Amino acid sequence: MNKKNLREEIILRSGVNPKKCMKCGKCSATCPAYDEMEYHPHQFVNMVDTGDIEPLLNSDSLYKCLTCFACVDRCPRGVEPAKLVEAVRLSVIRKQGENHLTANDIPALLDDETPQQLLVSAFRKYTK
Amino acid sequence: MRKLSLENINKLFAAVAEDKTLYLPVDQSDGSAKYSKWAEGTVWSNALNTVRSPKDLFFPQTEDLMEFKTEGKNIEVIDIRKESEDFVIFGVRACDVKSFEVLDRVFLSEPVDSYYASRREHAVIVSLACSRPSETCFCTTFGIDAINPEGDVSAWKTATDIYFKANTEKGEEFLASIEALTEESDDTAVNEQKAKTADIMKKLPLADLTTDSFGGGKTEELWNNPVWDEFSQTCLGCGTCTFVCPTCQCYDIKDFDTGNGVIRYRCWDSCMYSEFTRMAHGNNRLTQKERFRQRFMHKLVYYPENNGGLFSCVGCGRCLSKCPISMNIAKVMRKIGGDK
Amino acid sequence: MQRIGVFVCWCGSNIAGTVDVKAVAEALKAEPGVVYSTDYQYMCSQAGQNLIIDAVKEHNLTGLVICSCSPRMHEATFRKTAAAAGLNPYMVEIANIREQCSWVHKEMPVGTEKAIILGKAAVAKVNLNTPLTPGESPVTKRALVIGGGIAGIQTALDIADAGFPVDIVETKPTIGGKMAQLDKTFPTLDCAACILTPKMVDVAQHEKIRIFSYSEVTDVKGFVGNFDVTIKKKARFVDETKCTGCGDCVDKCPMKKNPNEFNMGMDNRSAIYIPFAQAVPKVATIDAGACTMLKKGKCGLCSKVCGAGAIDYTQKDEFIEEKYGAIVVATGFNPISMDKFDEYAYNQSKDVITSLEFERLTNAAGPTQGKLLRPSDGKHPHKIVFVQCVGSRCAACAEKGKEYCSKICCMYTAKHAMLTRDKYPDTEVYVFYIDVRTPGKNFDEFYRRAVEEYGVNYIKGMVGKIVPEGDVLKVQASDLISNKQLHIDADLVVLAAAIEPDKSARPLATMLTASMDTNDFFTEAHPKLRPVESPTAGVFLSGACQGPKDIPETVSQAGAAASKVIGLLCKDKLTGNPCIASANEMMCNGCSSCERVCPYGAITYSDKEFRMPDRTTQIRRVASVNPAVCQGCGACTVACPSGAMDLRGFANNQIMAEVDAICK
Amino acid sequence: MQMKEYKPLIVAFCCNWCSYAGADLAGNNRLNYPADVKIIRVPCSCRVNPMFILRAFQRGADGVILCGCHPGDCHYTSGNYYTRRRMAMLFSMLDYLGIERERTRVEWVSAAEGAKFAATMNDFVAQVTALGENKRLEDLRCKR
Amino acid sequence: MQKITRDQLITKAVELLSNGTVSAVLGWQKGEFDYDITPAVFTTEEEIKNNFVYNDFCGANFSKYLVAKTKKLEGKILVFLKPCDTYSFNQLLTEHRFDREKVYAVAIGCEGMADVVKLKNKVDGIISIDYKDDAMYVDTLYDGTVKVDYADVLAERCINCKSKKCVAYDELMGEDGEVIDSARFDEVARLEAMTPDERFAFWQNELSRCIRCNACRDACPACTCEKCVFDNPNSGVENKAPANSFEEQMFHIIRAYHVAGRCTDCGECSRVCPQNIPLHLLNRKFIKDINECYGEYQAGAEVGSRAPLVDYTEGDLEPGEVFERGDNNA
Repeated sequence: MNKKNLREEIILRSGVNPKKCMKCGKCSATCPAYDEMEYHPHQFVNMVDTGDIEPLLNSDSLYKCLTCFACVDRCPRGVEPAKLVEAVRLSVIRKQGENHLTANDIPALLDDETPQQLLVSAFRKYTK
Repeated sequence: MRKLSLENINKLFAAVAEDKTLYLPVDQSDGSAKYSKWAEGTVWSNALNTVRSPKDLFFPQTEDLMEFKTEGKNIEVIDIRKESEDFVIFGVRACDVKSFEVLDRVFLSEPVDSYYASRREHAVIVSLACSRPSETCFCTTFGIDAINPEGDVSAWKTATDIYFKANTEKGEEFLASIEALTEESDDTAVNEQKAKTADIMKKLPLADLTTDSFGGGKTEELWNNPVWDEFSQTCLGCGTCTFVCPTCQCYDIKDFDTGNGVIRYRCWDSCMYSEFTRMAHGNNRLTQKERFRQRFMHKLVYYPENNGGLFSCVGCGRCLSKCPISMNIAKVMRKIGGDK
Repeated sequence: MQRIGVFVCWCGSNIAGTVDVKAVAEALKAEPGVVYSTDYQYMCSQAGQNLIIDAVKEHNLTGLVICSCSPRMHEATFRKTAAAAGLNPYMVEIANIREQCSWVHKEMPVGTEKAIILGKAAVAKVNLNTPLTPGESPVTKRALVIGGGIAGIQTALDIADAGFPVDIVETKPTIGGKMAQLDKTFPTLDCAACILTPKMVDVAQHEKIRIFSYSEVTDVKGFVGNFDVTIKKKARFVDETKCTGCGDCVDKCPMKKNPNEFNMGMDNRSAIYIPFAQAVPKVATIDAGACTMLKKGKCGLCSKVCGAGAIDYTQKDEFIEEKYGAIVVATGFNPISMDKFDEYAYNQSKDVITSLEFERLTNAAGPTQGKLLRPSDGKHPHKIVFVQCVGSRCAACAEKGKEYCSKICCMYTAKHAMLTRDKYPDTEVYVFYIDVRTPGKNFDEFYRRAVEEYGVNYIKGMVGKIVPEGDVLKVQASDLISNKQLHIDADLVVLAAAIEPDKSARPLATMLTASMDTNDFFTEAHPKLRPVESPTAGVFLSGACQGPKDIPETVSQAGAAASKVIGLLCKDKLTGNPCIASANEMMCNGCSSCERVCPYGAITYSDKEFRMPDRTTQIRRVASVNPAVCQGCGACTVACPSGAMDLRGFANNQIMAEVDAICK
Repeated sequence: MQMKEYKPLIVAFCCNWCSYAGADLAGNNRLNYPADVKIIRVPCSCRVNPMFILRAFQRGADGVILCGCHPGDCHYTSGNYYTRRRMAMLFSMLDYLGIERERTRVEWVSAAEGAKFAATMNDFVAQVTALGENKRLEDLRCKR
Repeated sequence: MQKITRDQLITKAVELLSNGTVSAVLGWQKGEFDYDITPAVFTTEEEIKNNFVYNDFCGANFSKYLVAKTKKLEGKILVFLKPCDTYSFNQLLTEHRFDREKVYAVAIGCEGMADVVKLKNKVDGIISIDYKDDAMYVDTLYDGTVKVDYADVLAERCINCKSKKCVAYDELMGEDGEVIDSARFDEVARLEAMTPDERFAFWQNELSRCIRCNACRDACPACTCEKCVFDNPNSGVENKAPANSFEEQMFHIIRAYHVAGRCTDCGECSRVCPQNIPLHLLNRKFIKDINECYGEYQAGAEVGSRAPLVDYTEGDLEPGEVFERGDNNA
């Protein structure tokens, strides 16, 4: 997938318009995982916007985002960086196509003690 | 006299409709009858008569006369008349048949109204004798014989059959065209029914109404009759009586700008309306009393004066049943003529 | 039959770029009544207007159709042109082939076709136009200024100086407004009070100015030149004519624990109070909600100590009705509420304050006598964080903030930071900003001084959250330049809250029938060319009620509004809009439907004798329209079933002709 | 027969103070909307007589839209409140007679809402285009 | 409730005429067939005694006549008003259409009037009618004497009578009734529940019968314009005949719209229509919409009330929301 298509796909998938960003940095200011991240929320937005997505795909930052949505909540322009991070994350997951865990495997793992939510997020995070 | 079983009446209609448009009274959703085009499945109404008279078929309520088109600043006049198609109008009562004569004298005298004339030429009128007249009927007052209606063909309907007799060449042709469906018959059954109906006619509440006080030359005598004042007081000035009347023939010519040209059309007008015959100086008749008087004087005095004594009322009774306030020509005649 | 001339304007390439103007002129030649048709590059230019005037004379034209820009732009221009050519100005119709044609359609055939249709509609209308003559109405030579802040004060002074009486209506007990609460003013650092209070005194002493303080406008009727306004003087329980403002009552009042609005609630005032020392009028006011005498009928101390005998517990709200020729709205602004900005902990810590509160904290007349002390513990703050754009430029949070830039925050924050560093050099000052906007005379220089000379730390980035912890405020923020997340333990945080129009503006706008934008700022008649007038004739705008403004801008707009008012009040008579309703008495049946929908009360009924068609005379009740009062909305024309009521200039047959032409 | 792309004819009545100005603003901002929309300027939306609307349909309009100031913002205080009632009743009646309700609309567009004006017109034109020609309230005499 | 009789009314009319209270009486004059009763102005005792009638066919609403009659008359005119007529009477007063001082109004209780069309659909050749307590006995040309229950020929407007309460009078004869919670909107609701195609077909069928005789307008007590737009050549909508289906619709939409909020639902329009078009269903649609959108409103219930279409509230429904409301009902 070329650079431009990836950008479009991420924008489409996330429903986020990075052009709305006015570069105030409030997302990064509010981010609890800031220090863990190589690329910070505002950079995500900027890098997606400029199509500089390759570094993001290869960065740990994708999995450091807690999806706590603080950035979404605080952003004064309604940019919703967390959704963008999620969309980039999905690009990685879908690209690899060699998931350790497939959706079909999940039912077998279900037991009454484990909340289903946990499995789903685990499925998301650890199929890398 | 030709006879047809009523069971086969639709076969007759189908045969007629094959080469001519056939109009006959058909019941509408509100229960009243209207002259409508026959098509497969259409049922002939049993009603005594239609609300709108058959004059619609010769002199429709609105009729486009011609069209003007403008191109830049040039005007082109387009004759949009179409030659009328042949048609048959079936089941016309004696009163309504008579109304055609009233209309003819207006429209067919010089200058001939070619729109009307064309339709008259192309029509075959099949009349139908009455057997159950209504209390509002008073055709006899005007010398009309409901039992022996005129028309190109006269018809009588009994409980089981319908009988036809041609009165004109057109009528002969018509009967010839349906010869295969009908059989020759004597007039016994018809005469029997005629006698019965004649008895009923005598009992009608308006049977005693006469035209003695009316006719040409009565203008001055009747002009200041108090009835006009009295009866016009509550007249609403609507046009119901004139629009259901089979003989009212007044119309207005108007232009309609369609945006792409102008259509000149005519539409019925009513002497009951305040705008009727309005001219540059204003209206001729300024009050409802004058308009009210005009309508009845026209029917009963002016028209006979100009048309050899022919009254332009045929006693069909439509205005009697349709006037919103039940004011009508019978009441006027009664009041002026006094009870016999 | 009219002799109509059609004039198609190119508007340079604005119209001619998308509309084949020659084709339009040619097509319209064939329309009924059109005897002349032409095109020209700029119809509104002098040359264009001369072309029209010459054509009128040469071709004996009786009506004009100008195919050009919006009638809202140049209708008046071309009406004047028509008048100059000897035509009645109302024999002109404009076909809007720019804003509503060439500018919104891209393809030449499409634009041309539509332009022709719009032209035809205009021709169809002009064919039915009749010459109209405006009526005249007198002008009440008195102005009303609503709002007594610096905008209202300046406007009132300027109008009064021109010799016209002015009334100021102010909801607060004193005039002065927000400026009175400020400490210093940027970029010159003048003391606000030093420059404002003399003006307040001028107002108080001006023989042409009356101040209705502690009052509000409750009803406005009438129209330009002739407004009837009802002013409610709220009961202040003190006779203004007797009170000397000595303050004895204030000292003696036992109910001292009421939040002091003037100091943003950071200290207390008594139930009877004078907002501040230089208040105008310097008259005490009793806070009815706080006074035990008024609430329970016990106390009465103030009455006892008042040497002037000014206290009157029985005072009632008083309604004053007055006529005005012009009304100036100067209702000003307020900082928005910080309640919804949880991330900044405004409601959790006393040490998170707004900039206006900071003004009071640094003002010598403020709660701390000008010493910068933390509201929580009264200690000197040593680390202060200023956060800009709190609630401004906030597109995603309509319920919290405002989409627009509040305009003044960058400068006052720079001022605060600079003054803090100046007075307390041991204090670290951080300013978090998105952009620093300093377009103004000496503004950027001022901001740069704050950075370069005073060492204010300007950090590009926003504060994400503030958490009070112990006696510090944990500030977490971005530094976008160094790509770091900062954690600062601040002693004091100052939020530059967005500003919004005063809440009283919306109901006032309804009373005045003046329009507002979605943010409740008053709309100007034209954003560039008529910025101080409301679209409603006779209503003018002054100050921040029209949009965020700093003091110099406010004062200049106030002066501009005043000059517009003076221009109006100078006239003895106003010529009205001739496009008004009129009743055809022959058709009117007197049913009163029109009277019921008329918002101006312009329709009255009278019994008149008529000669009827039957040559009798009859007395009939018929409607008539007061041409000075009617504004020409047309509500009555639709309420009238017979069409007896019609609107000149927008008559039934004219509009139907337009419909016909468009639908052809 | 050559199929011509169906273009509806839309008559838009716009009040002088808000919606007409809103349309001007749409123009100022070069916001496109179909040329099918033809604007008639009226002083206030309350000037629009139901007869004008029927007239437009008679003469070949496929849709009629009325634009006025937002309720509460009427230049004449209350004009659009009357419009609102009148049109609510009229449109309901048209609907009752079986005439497509999508052919009529009232929209409040302020002088500041150029974008809304353009969007509204785009939407309304699309809506009427989907309906096709006005057949139920047409006057055949006026068809070309 | 005892029915008001002809004799009672004659006594009242003669009394008021002879004692000088009134100088004319607006009443019902007998016709040719017992059912074709004409409204008439009586000025002498003799006329009244000879020609005044009152029976089940006295349906005409007299209130509109007052507009013209009060203008011409010296002194007062006596008018007999049925409950539904009293509403029209008030509505005309609200619109200042006549001088109240010139009218002496006697309200008369009403048990509903008969519909002559219904009767004629049942019975052919009516010669005379005898009004007995249990039913009317119709002497006919063909079927001898036919007994017809009053209920079977009760006019539609009376079946769905909205009120038997007399809301305006100088004098009341008989007992006053109550406002009735009638089912008069059921038929409107039935139409509303149809698909647009069905509704269109329904109204096309009905309106296609219109002959533009203007009876509906001329009988309507709310239509009191000096000059109707449909008669005014300058109005742009004038025509003397419905040229096509558009003009049929146009006329009836505008006719109903012009009386919307002012129509008292007296039903005269449908009664007088020679083509039996249910015109009241147009008026009732407006009344139903008004009631549902702007609160219950009965035109003519009180003098001086503000008609809904010359009124508003800031929170009124948007035109689009009116449809949504309809969808919920459907």
